[in-house]
Amino acid sequence: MSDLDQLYKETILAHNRNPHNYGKPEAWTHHAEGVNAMCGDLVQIYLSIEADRLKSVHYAGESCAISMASASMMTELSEGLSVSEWRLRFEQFKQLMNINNHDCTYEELGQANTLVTVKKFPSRIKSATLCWYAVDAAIRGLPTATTE
Amino acid sequence: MSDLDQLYKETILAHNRNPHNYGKPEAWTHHAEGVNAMCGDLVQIYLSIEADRLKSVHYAGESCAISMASASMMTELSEGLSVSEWRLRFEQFKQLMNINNHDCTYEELGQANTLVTVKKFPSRIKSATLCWYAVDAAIRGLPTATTE
Amino acid sequence: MLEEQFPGLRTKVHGKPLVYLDNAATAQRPQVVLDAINDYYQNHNANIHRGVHSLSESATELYEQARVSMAQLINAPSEKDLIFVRGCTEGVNLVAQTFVRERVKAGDEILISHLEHHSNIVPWQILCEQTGAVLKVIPMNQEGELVLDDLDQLINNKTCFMSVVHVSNSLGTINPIKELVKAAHDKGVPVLVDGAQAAPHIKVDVQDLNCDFYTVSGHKMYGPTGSGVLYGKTEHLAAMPPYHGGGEMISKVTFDSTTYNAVPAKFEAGTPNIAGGIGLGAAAEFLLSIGLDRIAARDQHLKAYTEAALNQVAGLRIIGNAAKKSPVFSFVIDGIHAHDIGTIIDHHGVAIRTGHHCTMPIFQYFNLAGTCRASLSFYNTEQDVDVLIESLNKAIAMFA
Amino acid sequence: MLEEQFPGLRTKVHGKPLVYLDNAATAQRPQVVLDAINDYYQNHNANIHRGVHSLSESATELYEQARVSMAQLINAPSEKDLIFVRGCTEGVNLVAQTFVRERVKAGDEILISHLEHHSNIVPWQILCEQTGAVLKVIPMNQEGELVLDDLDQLINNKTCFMSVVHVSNSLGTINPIKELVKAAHDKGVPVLVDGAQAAPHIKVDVQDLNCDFYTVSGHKMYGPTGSGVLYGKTEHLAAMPPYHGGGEMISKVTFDSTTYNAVPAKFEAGTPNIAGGIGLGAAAEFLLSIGLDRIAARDQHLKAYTEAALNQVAGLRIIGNAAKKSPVFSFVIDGIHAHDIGTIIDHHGVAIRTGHHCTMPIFQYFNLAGTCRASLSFYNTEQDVDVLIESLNKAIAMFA
Ligand SMILES: Cc1ncc(COP(=O)(O)O)c(C=O)c1O
Ligand SMILES: Cc1ncc(COP(=O)(O)O)c(C=O)c1O
Repeated sequence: MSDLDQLYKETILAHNRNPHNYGKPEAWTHHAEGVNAMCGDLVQIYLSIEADRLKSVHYAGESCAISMASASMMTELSEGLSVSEWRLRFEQFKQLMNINNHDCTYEELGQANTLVTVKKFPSRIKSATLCWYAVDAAIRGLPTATTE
Repeated sequence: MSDLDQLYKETILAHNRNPHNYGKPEAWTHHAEGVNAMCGDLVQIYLSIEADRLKSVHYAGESCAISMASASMMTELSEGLSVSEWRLRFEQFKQLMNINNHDCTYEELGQANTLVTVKKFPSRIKSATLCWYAVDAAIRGLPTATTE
Repeated sequence: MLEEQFPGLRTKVHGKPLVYLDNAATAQRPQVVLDAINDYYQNHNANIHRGVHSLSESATELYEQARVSMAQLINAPSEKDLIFVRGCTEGVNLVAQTFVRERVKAGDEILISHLEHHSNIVPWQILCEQTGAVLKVIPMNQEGELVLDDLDQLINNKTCFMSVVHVSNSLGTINPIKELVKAAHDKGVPVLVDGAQAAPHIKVDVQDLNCDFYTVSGHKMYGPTGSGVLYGKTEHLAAMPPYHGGGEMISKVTFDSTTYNAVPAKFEAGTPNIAGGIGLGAAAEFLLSIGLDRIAARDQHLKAYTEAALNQVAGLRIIGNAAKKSPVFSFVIDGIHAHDIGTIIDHHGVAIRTGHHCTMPIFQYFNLAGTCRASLSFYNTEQDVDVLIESLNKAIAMFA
Repeated sequence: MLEEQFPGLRTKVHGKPLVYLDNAATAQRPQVVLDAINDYYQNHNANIHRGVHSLSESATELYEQARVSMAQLINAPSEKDLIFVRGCTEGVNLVAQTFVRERVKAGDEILISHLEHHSNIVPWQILCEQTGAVLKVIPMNQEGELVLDDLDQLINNKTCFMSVVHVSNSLGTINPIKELVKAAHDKGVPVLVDGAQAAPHIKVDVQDLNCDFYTVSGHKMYGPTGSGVLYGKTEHLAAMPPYHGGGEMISKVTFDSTTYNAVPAKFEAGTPNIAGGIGLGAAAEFLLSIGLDRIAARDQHLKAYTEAALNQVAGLRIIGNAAKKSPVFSFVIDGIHAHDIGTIIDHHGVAIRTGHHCTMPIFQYFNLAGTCRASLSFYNTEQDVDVLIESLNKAIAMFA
């Protein structure tokens, strides 16, 4: 498979076509916006946190396929986690996307591990991590996250 | 003679050693300062104008040999001229120093014609013309002249 | 062949020959520009305006000759009306912080247009915050053209200054600058024109436009990065306060008081980008030698060819269809985000830009996060356009 | 041999081999710097921070790698504390118009020294005029050293900011920056250091100096013209208002409000001098590879040799005899104006600078209109000094 085909693997394209937990929910407790100024990715994150647990995680906005797929996968694997469990996943995802770590994957990240191929496209790493940073900002009560 | 020897001809060196009309006079009717910011030449011009005639022309200041010699020659040939006669000399001197005029000289400029060699050193032309611009400024009642 | 003079075009990208369609971001430079830079560093390497030694004299001559060439390119009445700047951004900021800041009062209006690049928006927002002035905007329509119907109200007795773009970097729209300047002048309002995208495409004549200021980025007109000029009318430049303080812009300094130098030195504090200025002069000479008429003709040919080709692509929509436009195409494709298109076609050697192109308000108007933008130069070929189309079709197939 | 790496040194002047002793005005550049510039234009020619395409990515990487190299050169805690500027002049003006302008009130004092270059005087005079602040000056003595006896009064509760030169371009004096910074900080006064002449000669360690800001000109440290950096402490840069408005320094723009980007982008509006920045990185790597210790040792050797040689010339007087100085010699010769000396020795291939070297107040102190200045680099040789001395003697003979 060419690098390009790896980047736009079927899993990713499928999530992009049918994103999970997409759309602004009726109610939420936490919200943040994620902006990737350079390429124009913009992600809205809506969380319902109850008793320190992420009851629901939704996202909206217009983004590239990598960003959409990553957000779709992220919301799936985040739902139901406690905030501290989620933070651990975030750290693992950052490691997964760290250009200096070669091909490490984490069982807990499930399908999101397929995003490891993004590392071959350094300018796209921010597309994959944006939604995670936005959830982190929402949990902290910050209005926006950038991927800087 | 090398270009350099032509620039620092005996006439010029002599004027530099024994400048005529050098020093601040007791009295004057017009004064202006000439500044050549780049090289630090600074010339003070003192005129006594009576009935539209340059009765006396003095200069002071610290300048390079070209500037000193040019001022020394200029004061000599200016004294006694009417303002309009002086302006004519000024025009001639500007022509003499004009890099596009090849080797033209003007009888009326006398010894100052020796300064024609300065044209081979474009960065020094301003040294030669500074005192003339300062006299022009003094006549016009301006406090300073630059060679721009 | 003109394109052979551009060494940057011979690059390979992912093993494919580069198809460079990101000229509105920055152009490639012809060999003559690189030669001018190298010649300065190798044979005339000295500071300028400062030394009596020969090296410094010849460096100064080269630098000042570049000013003359740039004056000729934009038909300025004198090269002394040109200030060397880093680029358009510095040009706009300079005018905002000197000429305009001095004359603006709280409640005054600064008029820009909806087509502006951030560099002709943010400096005015900063100035408004500093002074209490108010930013006003000439609206645009669905074609990406300015709507001048209410110009008479927009330019009113509160209007202090107008700053407008000559050619839009996002949509290619060529604005009717002469008309805008006339309308502003009728009410006594001075005008700055952002010529970043005009200089590489159009014969710019600042005297004919009669604008008060005009600014140009060197790197977009085939010159070096970090170079550019700001043209200003003589009387404005003479009356304006200085911008940066430093060497060269003074004629006398004491701790008590300082006398400023004559224009343009007054605005050129410190050691400038000497190599950049000299290279810019070479770029101006290069453009003059080709002739802006020939470039404009080539532009129109490439524009027609590209427009027709893009319109053949399924699901592709061109944003911006001004009657007068330069060969710049913003477009979106159904179901594929611009960023993905950019990545995919880059793998086929095609360099375009994706995103908001530093003109977020334009895309807020169109309710888009961004577009793909293919911006062409005279050195681009029909074959370049064919490769673009092929690669777009591959992206579409991938997402189908 | 190091000097062989500098193509500019192979120039002939009036048929004579160039003896370049005007390094304090601008340095020659090593081939590696020219190669870095050409490599960018030939193989990575694109705008930075803006495109998804590969060319733009590799250009961005080169540019950001240069920031890392510069951070290493001056031992900044992070490359994000470095803002690319045109040179020291822009660095000083930027700090004056953002950090200081925001905090200064009428009656406050700005403290500089008598040894400053115009670029560290005039920006403060302009700021004083804008705000009603007052300029104060640390005095100097006959040796050209700062007199610190009254520092305790000079830094008082009105003092808002201090800006001092690290190494004097006219006299070579190396100032006790660490001590000055400590004295200022003891009274809560932030400090900017003008490092234009320090970077090419001295191991600069901004963390050890503990200064708040430090600025460097690329062209004086063997880098390209139009390049340089301003270092600032993280917390200052984060809190400061932006400087230029434009592209890249924003994260979101609407006509109603604009959000600024993170540091350093916040201060880097518009397309920067990309080739210049990349070349500057190469210059930093070059200096690091030689080692500043070796350069300092070479400096001291050349300084001793030159000083002894100049002292043999009849009627020559060196101005500035600081205990700690870099190899810069200002001098006058009885009965010959500096300008004449400059012209004459240029005919023997020797390039020095004459005049006030953009430090008029220093020469007002010495009651001189100007001096000759020979400023040496590590690539100069004893033979260069011998040619200087010979040519000076010829000038003296001519005027005898
Ligand atoms: C001590 C000092 N400070 C500041 C400057 C100004 O640097 P630039 O002209 O590169 O802006 C110079 C250069 O002449 C200098 O020598
Ligand atoms: C229309 C327009 N104006 C201004 C600018 C800013 O120019 P620079 O980045 O060279 O300062 C650009 C470049 O992106 C532009 O396209």
